[in-house]
Amino acid sequence: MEPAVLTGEHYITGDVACAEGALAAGCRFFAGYPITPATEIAEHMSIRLPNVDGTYIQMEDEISAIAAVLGASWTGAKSMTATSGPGFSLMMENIGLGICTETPCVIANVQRGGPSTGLPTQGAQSDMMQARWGSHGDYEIIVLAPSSCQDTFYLTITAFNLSETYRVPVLLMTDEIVGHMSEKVIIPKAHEIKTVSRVKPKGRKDHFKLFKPGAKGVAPMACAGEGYNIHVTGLTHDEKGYPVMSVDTQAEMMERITGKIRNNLADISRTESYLLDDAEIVVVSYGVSVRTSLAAVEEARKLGIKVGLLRLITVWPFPDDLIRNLSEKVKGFVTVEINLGQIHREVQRCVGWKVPTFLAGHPGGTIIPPENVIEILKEAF
Amino acid sequence: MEPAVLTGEHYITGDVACAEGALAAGCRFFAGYPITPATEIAEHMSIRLPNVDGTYIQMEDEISAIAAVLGASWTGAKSMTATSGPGFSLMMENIGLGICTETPCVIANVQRGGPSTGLPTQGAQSDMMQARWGSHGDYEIIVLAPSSCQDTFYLTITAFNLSETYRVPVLLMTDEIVGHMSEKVIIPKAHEIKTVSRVKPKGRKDHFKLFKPGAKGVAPMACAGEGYNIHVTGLTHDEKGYPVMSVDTQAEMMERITGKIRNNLADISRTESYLLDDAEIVVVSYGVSVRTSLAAVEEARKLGIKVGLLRLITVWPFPDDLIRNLSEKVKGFVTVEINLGQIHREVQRCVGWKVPTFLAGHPGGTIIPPENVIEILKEAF
Amino acid sequence: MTFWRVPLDTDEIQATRGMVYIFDDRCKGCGYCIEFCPRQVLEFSSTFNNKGYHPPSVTKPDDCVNCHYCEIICPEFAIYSVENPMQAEDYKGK
Amino acid sequence: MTFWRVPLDTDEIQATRGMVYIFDDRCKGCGYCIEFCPRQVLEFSSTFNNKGYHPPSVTKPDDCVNCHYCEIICPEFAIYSVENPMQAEDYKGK
Amino acid sequence: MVQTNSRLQTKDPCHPLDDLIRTDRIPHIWCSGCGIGTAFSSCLTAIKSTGFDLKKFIMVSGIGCSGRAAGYVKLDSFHTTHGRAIPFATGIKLGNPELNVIVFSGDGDLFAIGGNHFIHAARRNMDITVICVNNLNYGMTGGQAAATTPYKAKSTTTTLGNPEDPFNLPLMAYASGATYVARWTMLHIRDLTDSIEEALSKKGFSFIEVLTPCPINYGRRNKEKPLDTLKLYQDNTIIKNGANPSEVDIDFEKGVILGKFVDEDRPTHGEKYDMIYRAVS
Amino acid sequence: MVQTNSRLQTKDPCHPLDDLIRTDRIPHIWCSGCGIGTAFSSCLTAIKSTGFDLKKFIMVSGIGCSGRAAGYVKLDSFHTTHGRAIPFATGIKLGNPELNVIVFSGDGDLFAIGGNHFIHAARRNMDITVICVNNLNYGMTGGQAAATTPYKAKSTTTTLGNPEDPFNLPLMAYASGATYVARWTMLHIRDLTDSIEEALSKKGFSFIEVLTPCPINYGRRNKEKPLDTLKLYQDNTIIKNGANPSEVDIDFEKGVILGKFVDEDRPTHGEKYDMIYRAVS
Amino acid sequence: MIENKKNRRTNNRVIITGFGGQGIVLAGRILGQAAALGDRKESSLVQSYGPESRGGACSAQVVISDALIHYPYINHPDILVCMSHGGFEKYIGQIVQNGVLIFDQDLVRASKAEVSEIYSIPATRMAEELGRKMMANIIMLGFFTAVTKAISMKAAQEAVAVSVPKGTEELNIKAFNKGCDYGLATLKGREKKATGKAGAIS
Amino acid sequence: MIENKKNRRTNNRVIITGFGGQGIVLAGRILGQAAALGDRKESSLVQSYGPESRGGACSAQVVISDALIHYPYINHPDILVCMSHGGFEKYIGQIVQNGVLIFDQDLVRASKAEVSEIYSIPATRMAEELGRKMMANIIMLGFFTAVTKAISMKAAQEAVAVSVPKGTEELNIKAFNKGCDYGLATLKGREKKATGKAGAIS
Ligand SMILES: Cc1ncc(C[n+]2csc(CCOP(=O)(O)OP(=O)(O)O)c2C)c(N)n1
Ligand SMILES: Cc1ncc(C[n+]2csc(CCOP(=O)(O)OP(=O)(O)O)c2C)c(N)n1
Ligand code: SF4
Ligand code: SF4
Ligand code: SF4
Ligand code: SF4
Ligand code: SF4
Ligand code: SF4
Ligand SMILES: [Mg+2]
Ligand SMILES: [Mg+2]
Repeated sequence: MEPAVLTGEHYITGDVACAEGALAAGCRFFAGYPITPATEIAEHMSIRLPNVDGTYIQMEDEISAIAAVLGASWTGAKSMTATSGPGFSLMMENIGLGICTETPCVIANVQRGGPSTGLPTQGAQSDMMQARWGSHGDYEIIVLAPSSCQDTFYLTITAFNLSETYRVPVLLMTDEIVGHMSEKVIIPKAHEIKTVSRVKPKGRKDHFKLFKPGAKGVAPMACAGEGYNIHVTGLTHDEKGYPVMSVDTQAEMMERITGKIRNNLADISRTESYLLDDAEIVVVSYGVSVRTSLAAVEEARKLGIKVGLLRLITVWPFPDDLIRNLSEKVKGFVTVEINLGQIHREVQRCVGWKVPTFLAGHPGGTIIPPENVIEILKEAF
Repeated sequence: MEPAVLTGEHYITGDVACAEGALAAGCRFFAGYPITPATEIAEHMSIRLPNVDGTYIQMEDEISAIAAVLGASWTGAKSMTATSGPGFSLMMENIGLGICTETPCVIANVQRGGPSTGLPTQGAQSDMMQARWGSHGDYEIIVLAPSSCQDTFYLTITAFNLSETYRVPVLLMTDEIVGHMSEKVIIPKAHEIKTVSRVKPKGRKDHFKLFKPGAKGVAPMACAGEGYNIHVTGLTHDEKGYPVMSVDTQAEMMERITGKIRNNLADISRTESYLLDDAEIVVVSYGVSVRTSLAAVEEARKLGIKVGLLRLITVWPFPDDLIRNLSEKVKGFVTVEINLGQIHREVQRCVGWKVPTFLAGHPGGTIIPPENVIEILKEAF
Repeated sequence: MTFWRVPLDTDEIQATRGMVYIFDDRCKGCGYCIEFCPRQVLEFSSTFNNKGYHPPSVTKPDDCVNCHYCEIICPEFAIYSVENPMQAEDYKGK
Repeated sequence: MTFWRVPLDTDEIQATRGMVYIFDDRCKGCGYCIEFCPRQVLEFSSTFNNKGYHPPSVTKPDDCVNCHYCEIICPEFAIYSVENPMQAEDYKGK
Repeated sequence: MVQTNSRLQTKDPCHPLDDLIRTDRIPHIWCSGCGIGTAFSSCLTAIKSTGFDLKKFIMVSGIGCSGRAAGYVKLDSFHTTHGRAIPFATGIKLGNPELNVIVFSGDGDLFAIGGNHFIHAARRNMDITVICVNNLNYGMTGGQAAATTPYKAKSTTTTLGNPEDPFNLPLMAYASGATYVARWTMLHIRDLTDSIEEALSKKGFSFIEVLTPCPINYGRRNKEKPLDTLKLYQDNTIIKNGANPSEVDIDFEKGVILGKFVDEDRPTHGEKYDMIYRAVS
Repeated sequence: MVQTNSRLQTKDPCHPLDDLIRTDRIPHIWCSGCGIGTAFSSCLTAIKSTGFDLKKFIMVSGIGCSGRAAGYVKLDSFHTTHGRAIPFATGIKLGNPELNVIVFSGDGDLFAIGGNHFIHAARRNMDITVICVNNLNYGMTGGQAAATTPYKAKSTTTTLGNPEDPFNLPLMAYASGATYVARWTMLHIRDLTDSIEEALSKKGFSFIEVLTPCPINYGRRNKEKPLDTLKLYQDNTIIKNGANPSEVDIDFEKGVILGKFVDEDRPTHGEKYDMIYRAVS
Repeated sequence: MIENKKNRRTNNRVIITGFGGQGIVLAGRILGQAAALGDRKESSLVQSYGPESRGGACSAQVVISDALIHYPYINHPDILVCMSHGGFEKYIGQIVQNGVLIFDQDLVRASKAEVSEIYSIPATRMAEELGRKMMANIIMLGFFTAVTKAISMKAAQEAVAVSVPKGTEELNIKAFNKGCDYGLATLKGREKKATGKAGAIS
Repeated sequence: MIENKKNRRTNNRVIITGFGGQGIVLAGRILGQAAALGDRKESSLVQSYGPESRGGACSAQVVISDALIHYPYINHPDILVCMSHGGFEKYIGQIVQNGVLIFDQDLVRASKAEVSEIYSIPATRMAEELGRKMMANIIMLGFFTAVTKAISMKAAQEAVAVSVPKGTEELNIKAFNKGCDYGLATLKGREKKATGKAGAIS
């Protein structure tokens, strides 16, 4: 057995940092299917997992990968998969199953240029709306976006923790740039890493209800083989887990699976701000584009522009109120993201038409140059 | 050979009306996979298509169904598939291929309660955001929503026409209620039905560029077997169709595939209004919820409430300006839809915080009762 | 067609006396137990159950050999047999 | 290992005289043509092509029997042979 | 109401499998005359007969009438998405190798949309038991042709007859690497039960095809009443253990071959993984 | 620069296949020593040899190194999504039955993610020709294990050896219903070309497996230089036409069996559909 | 009550309910089609059913109207047709004040129903007698047509003829007429009774 | 120019470019790692490559800095290392005013380059001589380290040792040292020349 937490300093890619973060979070099962630029996560897991008593399997496609992840999660194993756009699209149906059955797991999407096969070796952030809306039906989901290798390490841990806390698949939306870039990553001592595991049921096994909300609106989770005779279905089901084809049961179930996210926004939503106190203009960004934004904000400050950065660490659920409140105080917003304005729409929605909102974006292939942001800052304000 | 256009009066379900609309529009290829509540479209097509010299095939799953539809479209055949939520999720990757390769085709999603297997025999409208954002990468797409059986017949024709005009997959977002309900459908004479077919290239075959925009920004389309030696790929490609892995080519391609939709909004966007002229409150709705809305508006008018209806026939691209302009004149909006507020978000985005916006929605299983709308109208305004 | 009446594994089953239990409201009246009982112990009843089906009734109680075939062929968990501890004689005169 | 030098279908091929053409800049220097030419007509050249590979060069021009094996094994469409209309004599003295 | 032929009626009559079914969900959704219930019941009997710890049995189903089985078994049970029972089961088995994982699902689920997962799990010799209820069509969605529907048979999507040939499922299983392959009908209940028990007790990927009637959707369109189908099962079948899988395609005119066709021992996925990856400490 | 051994150099030397390749895209992306180019070239020669109208040939590929073929052939050609070449091709064939549809793709594309489409198209006897370049791994993504990777072979995801057994592709094709099944290596070029030509000229679902080296990803990790692999192809193969598909699993130690294994005539999907559905006017 | 009969309303909201497999939706469709195509009114049919192919609760809601129908669901049926006791129990409370209840007398125990106008017929038994249990719905439809006059007899018969499987038209029309006759006889009986009663009172 | 050498800047933006298969990204990673872990600076490496596994254009961009690195891409490299002519042509125009150009003299025809400081080495040829053509990148790295001093020798050697495949450490260090020696010799030669020249001028 190797240590699961490789305490020390490493010079590794974002993909490897993701894998190490997962291991440090307690992940012991990975099912995947190779795809650029996420393959390195799988490759690293294939080497590391058996050495920490975990299991790696390469499945026949992404659909089976996510299905296996859900299955493994129900045995109590913290489980994950990693993919990129085309594979992410294929996973959508079973991500829905994970949501509906309240199955904790982590899915990393190392975004590349799309649509379709697109630009396999070049970065983008254009699956952000898909992350929120890609599966059929209504739901809420948790989406995190790392902007550096170190960040990827920590956010992968956070992803597992949130996933276990809320019994929900958590999406780690990274991208080719962070995934393939190398940086110093400091891995702390194992005991310094806070990990969370799902709440287990107490009390009589025969009276147990697998979907009866407990603390925070989340139901304690019994697993396969523990003697609870659980039943798990993707059909609309009651608290016992039994299918009930009724409008009322649907409403109750939906309240459970969306409420536990919506009602815990303060715990789930993570943002970071930089020079925001006196800012007249807010740059909103997430993931690798935060790096552009930081560079641009620093440069713009030198030019005397009062701009600050709001970094969304949790992109979904979206921090509606935060942005709406900010919009009362500032002159405008610039969203920086590598797409045609996906999160920008959300910023617009929250800002209303109160102050102008701009997008520094392009449809993918590389990072947004800080100059693009500065240009907008100079011209628009 | 039977007639493709069954001129006359029929008492049929929305699903059958969809199939007949497709045949009347010139659809000659259907590949599908059974799923409640869309199966009847396939079943009807399986009987009718061979009799009008078309071809029906039941594939092994929804992924192969959409792939076959794309393939058939490239032979010049107007092609379609039909599915519901779980199958729609599975189709997402190849819908992206259709978008990226600018392949005309129609995909009907007869929506049922989600997420996951959900409520297979009960209606919902909760795949509306998925219709817009369900595949990875940026794109634009055309989405229509019928609210009656007659409407389904006509909108299926419109779907084919828009698809052929803009070389884009068009989504017909119907639902279990309309799909399974029966009503009188009047099918006009064949010559009274306006059908559009893709523009074919002219000029030298060896100089032909498969993706070079022509009128309306849409490239004429050569098909397989016509001697153009076309190459079609889901990779980022230039006007010739050759893969080029560059940020510039990506930008150009994205401009082509999104521009042709964005720049033809007036042609693509279809809405209907009812009692809107003097309305102080606007009910926004689409699909089967329009029926609720009409009933509610009529009832509310009787109560003296000045309310009108804006029906979105084309839901995507969203009529941003229309709603924004309306918001200058009215006191508020109520969106009626069978979901937790998907299109409601878009209304909010366009309205800003100028006037209040409300949702009459629920997470699926049945239609929204008109009383729910009236209650909002009474209480909020 | 007497062949019909011989279940596929009659030979293997040791003949004893059986008691048959029938849960009327689980039954969907498929008739498989009736058709395949090797001793023609069962027949359709004339009464309707909750779902409108006619469950079987035991018409030749003494003939049941507790072969369990009705039990294992029933798709509804609606019928089963157990060994009858009573002597055949006990039935006489009923 | 002379076995190596016999292509799998030497027998079937009628021996004539061949002219070999090599597109240097298509070649990726895999050496398959060199290795499998039954007459050892080819060798690696010392020059680099555009992509930094050493394409083959014809070192025994007279020995080519126009068997096309180099042509069909080349993964790069970089070499082919045609029948040589000239007499063998023409090469002499070159 | 419970009837019996005995005066000695036990106070609380209780079906011998009641401890393994969720009685609060009975009657199940299966139609009158549907054979799924019999196949399901046989499977439960087999589970019991193994004598293994019931807590460690897991049933996984996909979507379909057959797929509803998971909702009726009183074991840990999973009703997943259409076609994905096997990869879900794979995750369970890998997540906790102590568990005995049974996939119980329909022909459409396992071989139409789910065909790829089947062949890959067989190739890996994943240690699970797959029971395929083959009713020759998609029952749940109303009787469309499946990958098992006989050539020229009628269905809602092949109203004039199926233009496609069906798979030979045991051959597919064998070709993919399954180490236990058998076929029975729901009428051959004791053979079926024994076979399932054998499969459950055996390591590696086991596959059992069970022919069952779908009187409502397949039978009705192909002029077979439930008892007609059972009669076919009785009269037109031949038990031939060890038959060559390539010779067992389903043709009721020739006679359908039943039996155990493959019973091999090869290391399972888990054994190979452990050997290669966990040997070194 | 073009070299030649002749004084009689033609003015514009032109490779005999230049009319069938998109020369503006050459050199292709395949690595030095990669066998895909040879298999591809063989396929083009076969296409020419049929003498059929070139306008009516369509090549469809999935995603992978092999899948890039569609981008180099100067025919109507489609580079689709990973695993979906066969259903896309099915749509083309059904949309216009006059076309000759060739699927040229990799083992991962056709048998990992795409395995289900393969078996179903074979079952239907869809009239297409499928050429699978089997390089025993996923080349394009950097050399992960595939469903064809030999047991214990090394890859980036099986660094200590593959714990899974590979498919026997000809057996899978046969079991699914393919009417023409053959296997060659890229070294057996003339056999391969003849075989492809035969397959193209034949109705129904034809499958040809071509073993090719992937020196960069498979070879490097398994200590095979390109010429080593070709030597294996030469020394450790046995041509045995008509061999039983169940006996042709790939084991270079025993010797790999090449040849044409299946050549049957069964009505194609199109023929059956037309017969049943279009007979009545 | 009975006076109403001659002056039957032309806008009707009808719920037909029963088990899956009884042909409830088909009955609804024939009814809707007769109204829409035969009687040239507006009509809509929505159905509700569960996952079961057979035996599950199932209902058809048919709105018949002179005006365009926006909302096709029925909160309060004018006419409730019950072919299962479960359906009866579910919907009986929703029927309008002066609504009509029609049921299969062997399948529904409608004793406690507080509805002004009630008709029953042993449709299933009659169908069994015809040797076609699955024609109970058509018998019921004939009965419905006779007693409610919600659709015209001609429209109903035409709709039956085109809606049933080819080859079974005649048998179905026969079944329809059986139900119809039973309905007319029922009406006659009541009229007599009413007249008798009226006579008795006056 | 030469004066700079002793006072080499500690913040460096380095682009290494060549073909896929030459180990460009590995060279970049070793460089970045040496800076980050050995020299305890900040460093980031981003890579760019195409669909080809071999032979395609490929580059590694390494930023070495004392401060946290926000933007990891390089518009204007301080140091450009070229192992292919294509890479040279693509990036040479972007190099900073007083930048450093380093290239493989057999693979790049750098005649026209207008860069103040230029070094070349026949790294590939030297690697071929070592019998390990794929160690050209390590030789280049040794040379780079010697002539630029962008990273410390010790950090570089340590990074090489942990980054190369197990069992090849020694050979790689040898290759590194070869490149290094070549670099030191080059510097010495230039110093001499410069001194000579200076002497000549002064
Ligand atoms: C992705 C997806 N596609 C289609 C369906 C619809 N569907 C549900 S069950 C089923 C077929 C079931 O057939 P089979 O597995 O043979 O089970 P049976 O009902 O015959 O027992 C289908 C197509 C679905 N639920 N999900
Ligand atoms: C849905 C999806 N999953 C994964 C990938 C990544 N991918 C591209 S090619 C490939 C494997 C190709 O292997 P093979 O078909 O054997 O082709 P080869 O490169 O070996 O010729 C993979 C996994 C993808 N493009 N799309
Ligand atoms: S146990 Fe059942 S099948 Fe056997 S004899 Fe008794 S009643 Fe008949
Ligand atoms: S087998 Fe079961 S369901 Fe069928 S009739 Fe007998 S008891 Fe009833
Ligand atoms: S044609 Fe090519 S392989 Fe054949 S002899 Fe000439 S050079 Fe050698
Ligand atoms: S076979 Fe082709 S690529 Fe290989 S060395 Fe010969 S000419 Fe060059
Ligand atoms: S539809 Fe067929 S398979 Fe489904 S429950 Fe009914 S009889 Fe059984
Ligand atoms: S990676 Fe392998 S398969 Fe791909 S081109 Fe290179 S050698 Fe060929
Ligand atoms: Mg089935
Ligand atoms: Mg491969």
